[in-house]
Amino acid sequence: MAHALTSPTYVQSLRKTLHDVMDQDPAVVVLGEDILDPYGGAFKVTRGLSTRFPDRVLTTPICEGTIAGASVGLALRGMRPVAELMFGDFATLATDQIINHAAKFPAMYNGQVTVPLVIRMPMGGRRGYGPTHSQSLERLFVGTPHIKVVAPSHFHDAGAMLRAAIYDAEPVIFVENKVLYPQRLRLEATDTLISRESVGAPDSYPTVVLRNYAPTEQPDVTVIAYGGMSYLLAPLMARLVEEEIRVLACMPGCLSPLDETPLLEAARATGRVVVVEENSADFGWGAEVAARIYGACYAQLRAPVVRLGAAPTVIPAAKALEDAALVSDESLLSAIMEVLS
Amino acid sequence: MAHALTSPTYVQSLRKTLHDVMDQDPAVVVLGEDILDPYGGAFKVTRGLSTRFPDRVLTTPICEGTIAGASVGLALRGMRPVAELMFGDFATLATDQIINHAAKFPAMYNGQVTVPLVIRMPMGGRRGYGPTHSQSLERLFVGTPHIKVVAPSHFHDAGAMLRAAIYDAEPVIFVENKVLYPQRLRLEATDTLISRESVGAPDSYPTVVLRNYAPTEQPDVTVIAYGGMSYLLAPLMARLVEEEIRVLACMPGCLSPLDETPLLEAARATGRVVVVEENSADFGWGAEVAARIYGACYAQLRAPVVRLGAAPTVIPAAKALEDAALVSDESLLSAIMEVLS
Amino acid sequence: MRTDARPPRLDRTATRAATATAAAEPMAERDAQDAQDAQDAHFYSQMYLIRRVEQTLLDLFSQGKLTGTVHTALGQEACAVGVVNALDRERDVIFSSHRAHGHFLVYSDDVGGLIAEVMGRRTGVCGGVGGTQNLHVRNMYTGGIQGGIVPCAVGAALAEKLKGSGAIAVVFLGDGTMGQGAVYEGLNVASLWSLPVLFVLEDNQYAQSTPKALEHAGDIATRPETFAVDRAVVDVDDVRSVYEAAQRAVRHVRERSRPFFLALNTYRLGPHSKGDDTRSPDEIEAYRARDPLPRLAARLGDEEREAIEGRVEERVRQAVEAALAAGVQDLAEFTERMRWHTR
Amino acid sequence: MRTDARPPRLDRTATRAATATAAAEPMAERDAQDAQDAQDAHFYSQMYLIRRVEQTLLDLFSQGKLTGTVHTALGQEACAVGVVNALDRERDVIFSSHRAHGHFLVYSDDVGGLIAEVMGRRTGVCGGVGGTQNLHVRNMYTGGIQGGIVPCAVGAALAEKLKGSGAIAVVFLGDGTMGQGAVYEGLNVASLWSLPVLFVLEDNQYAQSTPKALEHAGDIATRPETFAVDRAVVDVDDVRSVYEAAQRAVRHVRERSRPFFLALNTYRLGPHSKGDDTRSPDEIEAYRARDPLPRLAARLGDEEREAIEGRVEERVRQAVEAALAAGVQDLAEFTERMRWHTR
Ligand SMILES: Cc1ncc(C[n+]2csc(CCOP(=O)(O)OP(=O)(O)O)c2C)c(N)n1
Ligand SMILES: Cc1ncc(C[n+]2csc(CCOP(=O)(O)OP(=O)(O)O)c2C)c(N)n1
Ligand SMILES: [Mg+2]
Ligand SMILES: [Mg+2]
Repeated sequence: MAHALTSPTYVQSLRKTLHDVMDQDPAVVVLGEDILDPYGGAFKVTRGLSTRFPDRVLTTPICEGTIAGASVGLALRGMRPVAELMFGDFATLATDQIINHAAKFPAMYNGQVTVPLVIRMPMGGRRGYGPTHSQSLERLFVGTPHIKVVAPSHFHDAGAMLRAAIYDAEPVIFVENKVLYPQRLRLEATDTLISRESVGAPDSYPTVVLRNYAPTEQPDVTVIAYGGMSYLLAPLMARLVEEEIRVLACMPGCLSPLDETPLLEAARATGRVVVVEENSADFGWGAEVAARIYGACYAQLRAPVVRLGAAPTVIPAAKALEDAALVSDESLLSAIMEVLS
Repeated sequence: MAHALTSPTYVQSLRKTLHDVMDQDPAVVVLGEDILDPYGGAFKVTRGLSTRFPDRVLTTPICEGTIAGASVGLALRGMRPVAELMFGDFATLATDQIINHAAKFPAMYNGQVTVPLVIRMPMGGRRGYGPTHSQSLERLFVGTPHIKVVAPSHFHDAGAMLRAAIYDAEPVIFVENKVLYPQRLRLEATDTLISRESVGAPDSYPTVVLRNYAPTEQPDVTVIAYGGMSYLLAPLMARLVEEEIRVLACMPGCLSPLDETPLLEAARATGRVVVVEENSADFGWGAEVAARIYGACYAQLRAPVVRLGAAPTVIPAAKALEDAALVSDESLLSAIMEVLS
Repeated sequence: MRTDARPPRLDRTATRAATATAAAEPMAERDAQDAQDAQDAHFYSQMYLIRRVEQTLLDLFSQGKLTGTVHTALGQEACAVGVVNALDRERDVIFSSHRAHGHFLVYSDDVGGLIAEVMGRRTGVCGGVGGTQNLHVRNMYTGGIQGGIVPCAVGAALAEKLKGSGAIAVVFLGDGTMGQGAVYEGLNVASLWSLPVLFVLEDNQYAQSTPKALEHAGDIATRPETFAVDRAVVDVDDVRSVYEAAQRAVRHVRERSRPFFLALNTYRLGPHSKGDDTRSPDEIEAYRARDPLPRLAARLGDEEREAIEGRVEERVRQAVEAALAAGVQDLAEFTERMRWHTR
Repeated sequence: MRTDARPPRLDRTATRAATATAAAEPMAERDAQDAQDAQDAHFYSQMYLIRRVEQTLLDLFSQGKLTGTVHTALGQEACAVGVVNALDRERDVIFSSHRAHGHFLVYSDDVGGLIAEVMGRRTGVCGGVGGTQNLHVRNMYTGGIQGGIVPCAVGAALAEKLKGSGAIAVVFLGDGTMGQGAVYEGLNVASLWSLPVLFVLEDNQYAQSTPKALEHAGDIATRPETFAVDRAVVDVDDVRSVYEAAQRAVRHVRERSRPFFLALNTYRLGPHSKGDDTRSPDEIEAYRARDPLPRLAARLGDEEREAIEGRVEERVRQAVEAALAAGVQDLAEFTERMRWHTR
């Protein structure tokens, strides 16, 4: 716990990676709206960069399509662009460049080029920003061949994942959840209440496995989640220690393409699975996860998979309405209880 | 069968609806690229309209974002716009207007407005048009609250569905599959080999159920599909009569929001389900369908659901490569065999 | 922004007294002066209302009584007042974006509905769902995606043209928003199809933290020309000049059924949203000296001005009180309301 | 399109003979004439190659030996030849879209790779995956989304500038594509950031079936000005004038590291793609009379011209033969190749 207090926050971790890679690698270019110092970006991830690397930090006009498209051109020509969309909601304006350009060039040119770009997208609600500044639109990109969609939770080494994304040969959509920015990363193997294990290459997009019980004990329920859901999951798991509900949580760092192995293992360990995401659940990421778990763990499941997400409507601006529309610790707890019953 | 020969083709059926509604309703406006006579649109769906209704048929500059956005404005102000994107692949340029405008206005204004627009999108491959003119991008929109995604097969009354879409209070993404345009609609209750049943309101987006066996017989396998998949499914089902493989096929007219009832019923009837879509299957429409079937028909399933889609890459231009990348009757047959084994 | 500060006018009571003694003054001139005075008073009440509502919103935000975000247009009130008063509010259609409280207030005068909306109350004009960036009342629509409302306005203008309503569509844009391609697609289509769209650029020289020089090459006010859209540029020192230019612009749009582009040079005296201001204090102070609100105030008599201000303060106070007392809508209530949209 | 047809030049052999006797003619002048003649011959061989390759592709399409689609630039060859020859092909970067065979051929001279690609063969430059609309070789990239390549070109120019390579990026656009907002975002950013981007507009007066008058308000060639991008307009009657204008444009871009917009007034003599032509035959015939290809041919001696044509015919014949003989790539082979992209 003492350790956790000295560990960097999510935003600090991301920022440090940007500083480090820009320092080490002249191919890295950072671009986006309002990213120059002293402002340093809407969520301050880019703070300090423009002062140190004025030539390679470009504040752009308001033109998300061109931010993405210029990144494609930079990447095609040997640079490693890291673009920021101020809000992930504006990904809709970059969809053509991402799907019809970044994801297409390498394959349609028969593997002769790479487009190693990163587009960072702050997603998620709980800040009262209303229907067009609170969405989790990663669903637009998951499943698109030849791009990766990556989303660190605050149990992930967010900065290390960003570095991996920057050095990925494929285009990477890098999903940051706004509520995580001020959170301290929790990378210790054990905390007072929760133990953490990282599965998969640490210099890539590992899956984080969390347990609120001793290694000798058997878990009761598996929760599969990603990104900002760690914000709800961690306190809930701590709280459930008292209730003696043993939760095995599994959070992949890479949403798509999805390495299902650790998820299936976690599902098999309990036979009771909740899949939760911030977005509304219909046709969401969790549909694929649920379908794969059902397909592979058919015999071992002891209850239907419970899928949880936001109410299928807009994310309202009013705080109480927003809270009611989004997944809460209460609705997550209910889902856990449902799958346990 | 004789009947089928006189029934209209898919494109004729759509075109007739446009003519009829424009004739009957001065609120209907048609807009899109290259839609004026004598050209009449890239796939000729709009042919004849501009001659009859010159004021309400607008050929647009090449600006898909504005085609969609102007439709939103038209719809907000009491018109019923029917927009055409020349290729559904260009939906990426209209994503912002669809997701952040059309789908948001009614709800974010607390239900005080409606945006009754239709955006028609010719999707699908098999024409050798290559990676950026052959996709099935409806995945971008399924699951988005407050819009409908609708896709007639050639066993649907395509024109009636278009009329329903035009008079829907919600924005409708209307997915047409290019290979279906020249196909004759097959709306008869029985054909030589296949019987057809329409489930749900006929003036809406019914689910079509096809059987290649007599009503007294029990089906062996359920195939769930939509839109252009009918192009493969129909001949395959006819062919399987000989093999005595009894296929119960279920094709919803509305992909999202999804009325699962008829799908679950069909799944329960056999316990063996193939879900097939033209797009690559990961995180596709079929993931949601599979997850729901697993969740609801858990006890009745006799084999894992088999999901089938395109190879997870671009759709190549070369015909043989394209054929290999897309679902074929052979791969569909293999999937059926797999679920039967 | 014009730098020529005209000599302050005499206070209105004094002027009145002076003209009252001038028996030779022709009737028409006196009527005109009266009308001008009445207009000043009316505009001042609107500008002061916007100013006080927005200051109050910022206060409420600091006090934690309002969450999320709020973008105010302190210093830009004359844009809203000058343009919206030039419209036919019975039929014209307005689109605006994140900084739209002023446009909303002049259009609807619904102080309570606005404050409650920004505070997330059920009594807000959108029941708290839309919030500050997503307002709707009658023919007015705002949305938080920069540039996204431009094609919507083009479509709305087409609808009005097809219906033969005689209405025009107005779309308010910021200088930063001129970075979006949608604006140019919209200018082209509006001009090509001869649609009655009035583009109003509120050029406050900044997009969030970014000065115009880092947003644009060339002069943004000239951009409409190449799309064959006529234009005018006005320095927003005096609401009167904005109003007069807007009247001419509206007439152009309505009578010719052609787009027009009205560029307003203005300045935002407050922060972009909630205190995130990186501009130089000197620069801000220099512009504060040219704030159109006190300039207009100086044309009113003290008594009249104080009466207006008192009424406005009271309206704002009551609106806040009512909003604080109002509840928040239930999610179930909201989703139930949305259900009729679905068949 | 310029209408002044200059008097046909004497055939080249005759000219040579005449000048050889003129002993007083200064050396430099004769050298210049020789260089000009050599250039004519070179350009003719390229233009004729494009023409014949594209006619052949249309033939193959009619014969069913080629499926999908194919967009030819019959009549527009001088644009490709004039512009691409003005580039530094070692380092400059080219983006183009659906009508790019000509740009590709002048850039790469890879007739076999192009024909095989359009025919979907494994020996195609993209192994048959990309096809006619999606070509790539060295520093050249084409894509079928109208307007989508503009921001890519802007980013590529930024990359070259940051690398200090001295390269420029060229992006070919059609008149119809000027409807896309991405073009204006790109003009703004390229100008704002002083990037070496040469925008080349091939204004053939139509977008698919739609005449320019239904695509655009105002004069599209003036649009760059408002983004502080310099420009030039050239009528494409003679490849020489295109080449010279392109040389000036390239120099401007490279030396100043500034964008430039070169508008080429041209005409497409063939269909948009596969025979879908709704333009008036009279109009087409009128433009056929001004086809730059025969105009250039007329400057060559018959013998030289025939020699060039013979060589081109032979190259095309061999390329088609090779493509017909080549197999189609396996999907497994392709997906295997893509695997290294994934870690
Ligand atoms: C598409 C999009 N991109 C970015 C933003 C974030 N954003 C909100 S306001 C703003 C600045 C807008 O500047 P301007 O158009 O000049 O209007 P002003 O704020 O000055 O009134 C930005 C970047 C947004 N809301 N939408
Ligand atoms: C985004 C997008 N919209 C529409 C199309 C379909 N399309 C292909 S070429 C073309 C016309 C392009 O016209 P222009 O830019 O003038 O080029 P030209 O064909 O005349 O060479 C259209 C509409 C496309 N490929 N991409
Ligand atoms: Mg501004
Ligand atoms: Mg053209």
